[in-house]
Amino acid sequence: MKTYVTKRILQMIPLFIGVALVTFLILSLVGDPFTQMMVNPRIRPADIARLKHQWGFDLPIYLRFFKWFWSMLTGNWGLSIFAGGRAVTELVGHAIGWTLKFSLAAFILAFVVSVPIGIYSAIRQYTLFDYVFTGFSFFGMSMPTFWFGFVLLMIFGLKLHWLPIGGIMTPGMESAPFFARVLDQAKYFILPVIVLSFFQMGSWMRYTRSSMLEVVHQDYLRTARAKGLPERTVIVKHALRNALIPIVTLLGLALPGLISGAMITETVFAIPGMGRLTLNAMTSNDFPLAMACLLIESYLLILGNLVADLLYAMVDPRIKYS
Amino acid sequence: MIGELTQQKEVSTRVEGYWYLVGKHLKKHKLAVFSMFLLAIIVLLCVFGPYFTRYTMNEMGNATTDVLQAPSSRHWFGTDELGRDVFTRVLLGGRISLLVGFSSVFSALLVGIVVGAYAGYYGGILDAVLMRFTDIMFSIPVLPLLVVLSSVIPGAGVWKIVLIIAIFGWMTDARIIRGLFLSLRESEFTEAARAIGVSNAGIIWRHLLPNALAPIIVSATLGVGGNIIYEAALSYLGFGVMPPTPSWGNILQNAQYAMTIAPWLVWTPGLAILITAIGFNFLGDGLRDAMDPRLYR
Amino acid sequence: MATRLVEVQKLKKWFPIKGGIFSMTVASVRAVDEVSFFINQGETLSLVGESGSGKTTTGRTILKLLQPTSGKIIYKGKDITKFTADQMRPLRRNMQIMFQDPYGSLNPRMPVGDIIREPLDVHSIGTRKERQQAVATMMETVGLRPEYEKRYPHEFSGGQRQRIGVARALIINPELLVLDEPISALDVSIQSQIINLLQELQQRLNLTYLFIAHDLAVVRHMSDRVAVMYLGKIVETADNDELFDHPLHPYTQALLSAVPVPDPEAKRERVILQGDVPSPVNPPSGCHFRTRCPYAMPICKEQEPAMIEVAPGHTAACHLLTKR
Amino acid sequence: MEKNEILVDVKDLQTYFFTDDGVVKAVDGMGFTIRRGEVVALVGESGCGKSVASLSIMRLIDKPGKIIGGELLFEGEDLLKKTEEEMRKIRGSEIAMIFQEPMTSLNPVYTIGNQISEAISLHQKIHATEAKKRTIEMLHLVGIPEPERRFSQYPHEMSGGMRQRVMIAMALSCNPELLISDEATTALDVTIQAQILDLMRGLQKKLGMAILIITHNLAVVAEMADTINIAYAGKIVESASAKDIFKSPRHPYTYGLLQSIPKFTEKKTNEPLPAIEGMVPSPYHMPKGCYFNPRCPCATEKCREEEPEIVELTPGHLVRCFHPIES
Repeated sequence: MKTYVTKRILQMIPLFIGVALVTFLILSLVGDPFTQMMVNPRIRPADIARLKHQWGFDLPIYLRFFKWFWSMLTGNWGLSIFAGGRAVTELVGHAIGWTLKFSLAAFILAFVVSVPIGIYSAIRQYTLFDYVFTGFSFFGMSMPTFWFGFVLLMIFGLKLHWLPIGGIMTPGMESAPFFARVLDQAKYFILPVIVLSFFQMGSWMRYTRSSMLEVVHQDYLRTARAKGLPERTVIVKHALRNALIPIVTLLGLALPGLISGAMITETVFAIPGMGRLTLNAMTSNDFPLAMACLLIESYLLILGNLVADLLYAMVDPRIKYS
Repeated sequence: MIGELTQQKEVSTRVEGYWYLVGKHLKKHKLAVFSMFLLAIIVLLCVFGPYFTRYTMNEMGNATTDVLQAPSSRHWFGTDELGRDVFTRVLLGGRISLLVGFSSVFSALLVGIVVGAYAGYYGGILDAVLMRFTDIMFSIPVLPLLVVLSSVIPGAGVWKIVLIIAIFGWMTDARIIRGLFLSLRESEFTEAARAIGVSNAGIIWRHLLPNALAPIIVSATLGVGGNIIYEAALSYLGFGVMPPTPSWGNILQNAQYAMTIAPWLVWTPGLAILITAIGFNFLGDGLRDAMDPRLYR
Repeated sequence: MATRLVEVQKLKKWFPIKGGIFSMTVASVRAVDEVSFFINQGETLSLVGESGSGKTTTGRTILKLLQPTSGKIIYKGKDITKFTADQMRPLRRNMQIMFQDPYGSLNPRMPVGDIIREPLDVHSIGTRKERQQAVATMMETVGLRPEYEKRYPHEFSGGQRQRIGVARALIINPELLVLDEPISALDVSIQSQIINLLQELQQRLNLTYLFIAHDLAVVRHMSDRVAVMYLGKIVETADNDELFDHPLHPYTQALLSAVPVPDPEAKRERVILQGDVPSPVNPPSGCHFRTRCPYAMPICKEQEPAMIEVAPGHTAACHLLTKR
Repeated sequence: MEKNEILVDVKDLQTYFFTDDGVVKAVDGMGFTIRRGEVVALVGESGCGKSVASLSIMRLIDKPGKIIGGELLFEGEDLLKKTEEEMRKIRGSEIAMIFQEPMTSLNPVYTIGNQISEAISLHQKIHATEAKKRTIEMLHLVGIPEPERRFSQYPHEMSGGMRQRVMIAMALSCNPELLISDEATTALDVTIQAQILDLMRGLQKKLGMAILIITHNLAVVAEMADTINIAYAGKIVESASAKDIFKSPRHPYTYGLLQSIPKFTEKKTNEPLPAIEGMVPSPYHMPKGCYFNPRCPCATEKCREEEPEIVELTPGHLVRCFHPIES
């Protein structure tokens, strides 16, 4: 097991570097933000050259990459070019909290809803229950996230006035007592969490269902029945345990969807999270901030996959760690 | 069990080729058949519909009487803030959205097939290099980079969007095909082809690829729906197909500012995307069942 | 004097096992471990052994479908061990293989006519029309109706598929045919049909067979000579009747006695081997069979027994024979 | 408990599969008996319905299959009339079963100890430590070395032969009256097959349960069975003592099968084997009359029109044929 873990962790290193390199190259394609300023006649070329030098954009690209990568490793993530020169770490630190809060809520909601339903659908294949939730899951998978957001906003925000139409808290609530603040925030979170988890629910239900169906036809279930076990034991002990093995990988599979889903959901509901921060950094060509955002998201993805792999190895006794 | 029971085949009078059997099984999948009809209608409407509507794409109505009209018998889906007929625009936008959906899937598949087939068949260093590259591409969040690319690649046309979606869309196909080729290259019929003296290229394209077709087709079908949604999301963020060319995505983006006073602008293009995507998902699912290799040994 | 069609000298095929943090080769599966034998023109040599004995790997290595680790493969006096894929291609006309799995060995997306014709296409033999004619003739030869050439493999039964496999192998007139367990996946009543077909074709076309099997009754019926394999090594070789009537190696004896006989009144002395076949990754020292051998002696652990010719054409590798 | 008492009496069993392409009459009027302590074989080629028949006795037929008729008397009571709950108590305790694929028949995520003791504590209502003791005893009984260590191993850590021993230990752990062995040695190598057959013979003598052997291998049957039933296309075509079946087969199918197996005790000849022509009919298009008539060398007009009934030709020797071979 130790060898396996070490091996998987070592395998991540080239991946980390590769991702950084590719992201760096793609972002560099845009060109540096200062050259673009040249179209503005009020900025003097000398100032631009000074700025370029100050931010290191006058170096050849490979040197820039190494310099940047090294400073990133040493924890110096630099300053944002446009957000008033604030530290990238500060901006990211602020945004990531919101994103983690509400994507975690969405993840948990999607998980607890879809996995049991998927399993029950498989056991009751071709019943009304199965058909209804098959329909539901296709609906979820086919729903354009932002449109769903609009529709919910229109109904619950604009028409019924039950819920706020975006943002993260009612102005003035910052100093309210803890309980009131949580309640207030929950109101703001309901719609984005539903929107973000909706897509995941659909695909996870399908995934769980087919993973369970796969197991239901295995020989060892026939053996379990031949032993005279009650049907409940056959399903819960023998089938479920095996069906859950591939479901562990959902954890890794879910992350890309959550990250790109968060970007859109945050925009629709005006949440100042990572998605919006990334998007703003991209559109304003704020190189240090954009790089930091993208890398954090990539590394989260890679780590998520690692955790899923290790969990998989833990729950499946057949995996050998040689 | 049934497989064993019916192992004794009797050669029937009809040549039951693969596609004949797939069709036979697909017919039993009611939702898939329904989706096929639905999609056919949507495609036909989008392609030919605009020739029959009373309005052209950018025709603006009378500034006082035709702006932001709710759906009526004159304007089935209402009109927008410029007095344009939404029905006509949704049909025209459908052309673009479907075009983007199909062509981006097609281009991504081409890359995915080549990468996956060669990595899976040859294995070794080639496989290691290609798959590490695939891993890297997989680990980068797609949406922000799509945004970057759309500002880097010049032009504003539909093909740009297709290219962008394809650049980040081939990895899944590559992985699926690699996995298939890894197992197919060990099969006895591959070994038989090698024993006859068939070249590697012959084995890859003539023997293995036809056997990998089923998952490719399923993935492509599901992909069309997915990419239509992708295009819409890009458009929503302001990086998709640029107006005045309408697509379902940019019609929606345009509509959000009028959400409070003209909700019909939000409903129709969104429903168009939803219904089309559901159609492709159901069809893909039906195809997956109908092409299940376990059905045709 | 019969001419030697194929000769194999000290053939070795090891498959590396990767492992550890840096995926280095940590061990090897010794599938075939210094095997030597020959096949004469027109005869059937059977390679017998249980799963994991390396018989299938041997068959595929001879055809260069697998690259040997070391040793020599000599075909008609030519050393083909180091031949590249391009050099092998013309030779593929002379040596063909038929597989075990009637379901896996035919491309499910190809009509059977195309499957049978493909060898002719690959080697550019004849005109289009001639090839078509050859396919029809071949299908009739193996007992399939030529009208069925447009049909797909899934429309045929297991036995018919094996006939298709034979047709594909024989359409380019090979001299050597490797039969890799060609009948073990078939029903009893179909097995005899295929055995008869193979024997009839051998006589008619003067074919040489390397027959790989685990069913000893079929081996007795089919072969001229028999080689017994255990854990990557040949332990005994002899003429058919000689081997079955006077087995010398303890493994051969045990194997023969393990075979059930379709006669409820036959009362036989039985040697039931204990334990499982050891892993080919880490075979026992000395004689590979010693861990299950009822006659194991101290020397068996230390020294690998040499192959000795006990009688003309009858060789075996066992320390019991040297002591005698 | 009398030795000759009938334990299982299968009467006119019909198990059909309702597929999209039509009805497959997998078992179509099959009947045979098993006495206490007797080893009975059900022999036939693939598609003859032998496995379906055995699963029918366990009432483990999955959709789209269904037992639609007949009687399954076990100790005088019809299993088809039992509720699922009553049936569950019989499975694993009075009738146990082992399967062909030792690789896939054990649950990969539980230790073998867990899987065996599960059945014991379920049927015998004993404490876990007691069940563990009994499990280790059983592992020892089926010849697994170091049973204490093996108890906590997973199936993938064992060889095929060892797993089949585990299956046998599991099946016999509650002292069943009947053990059904569905092609249990088919996937094994000859020397391992010999071990398992030897083990089963020994355990049968020691424990005295009846065994129903389902197989296509006549040689295995010759070594094991007291009585042999030959099945063809869902029906029993011949039933007799092992000796009678091998010495004087009366049905042309049985005769053809016996003739077509090469014998390794005889010297090599260049004669072709006497093979049965043609193949088993498709379950969707059964021939009219006797199901064997298209392949039968002695078929007459009558065979093509009428279906023969099974008749007792000599005491204990039943044949379903209009023109049985003279003994």
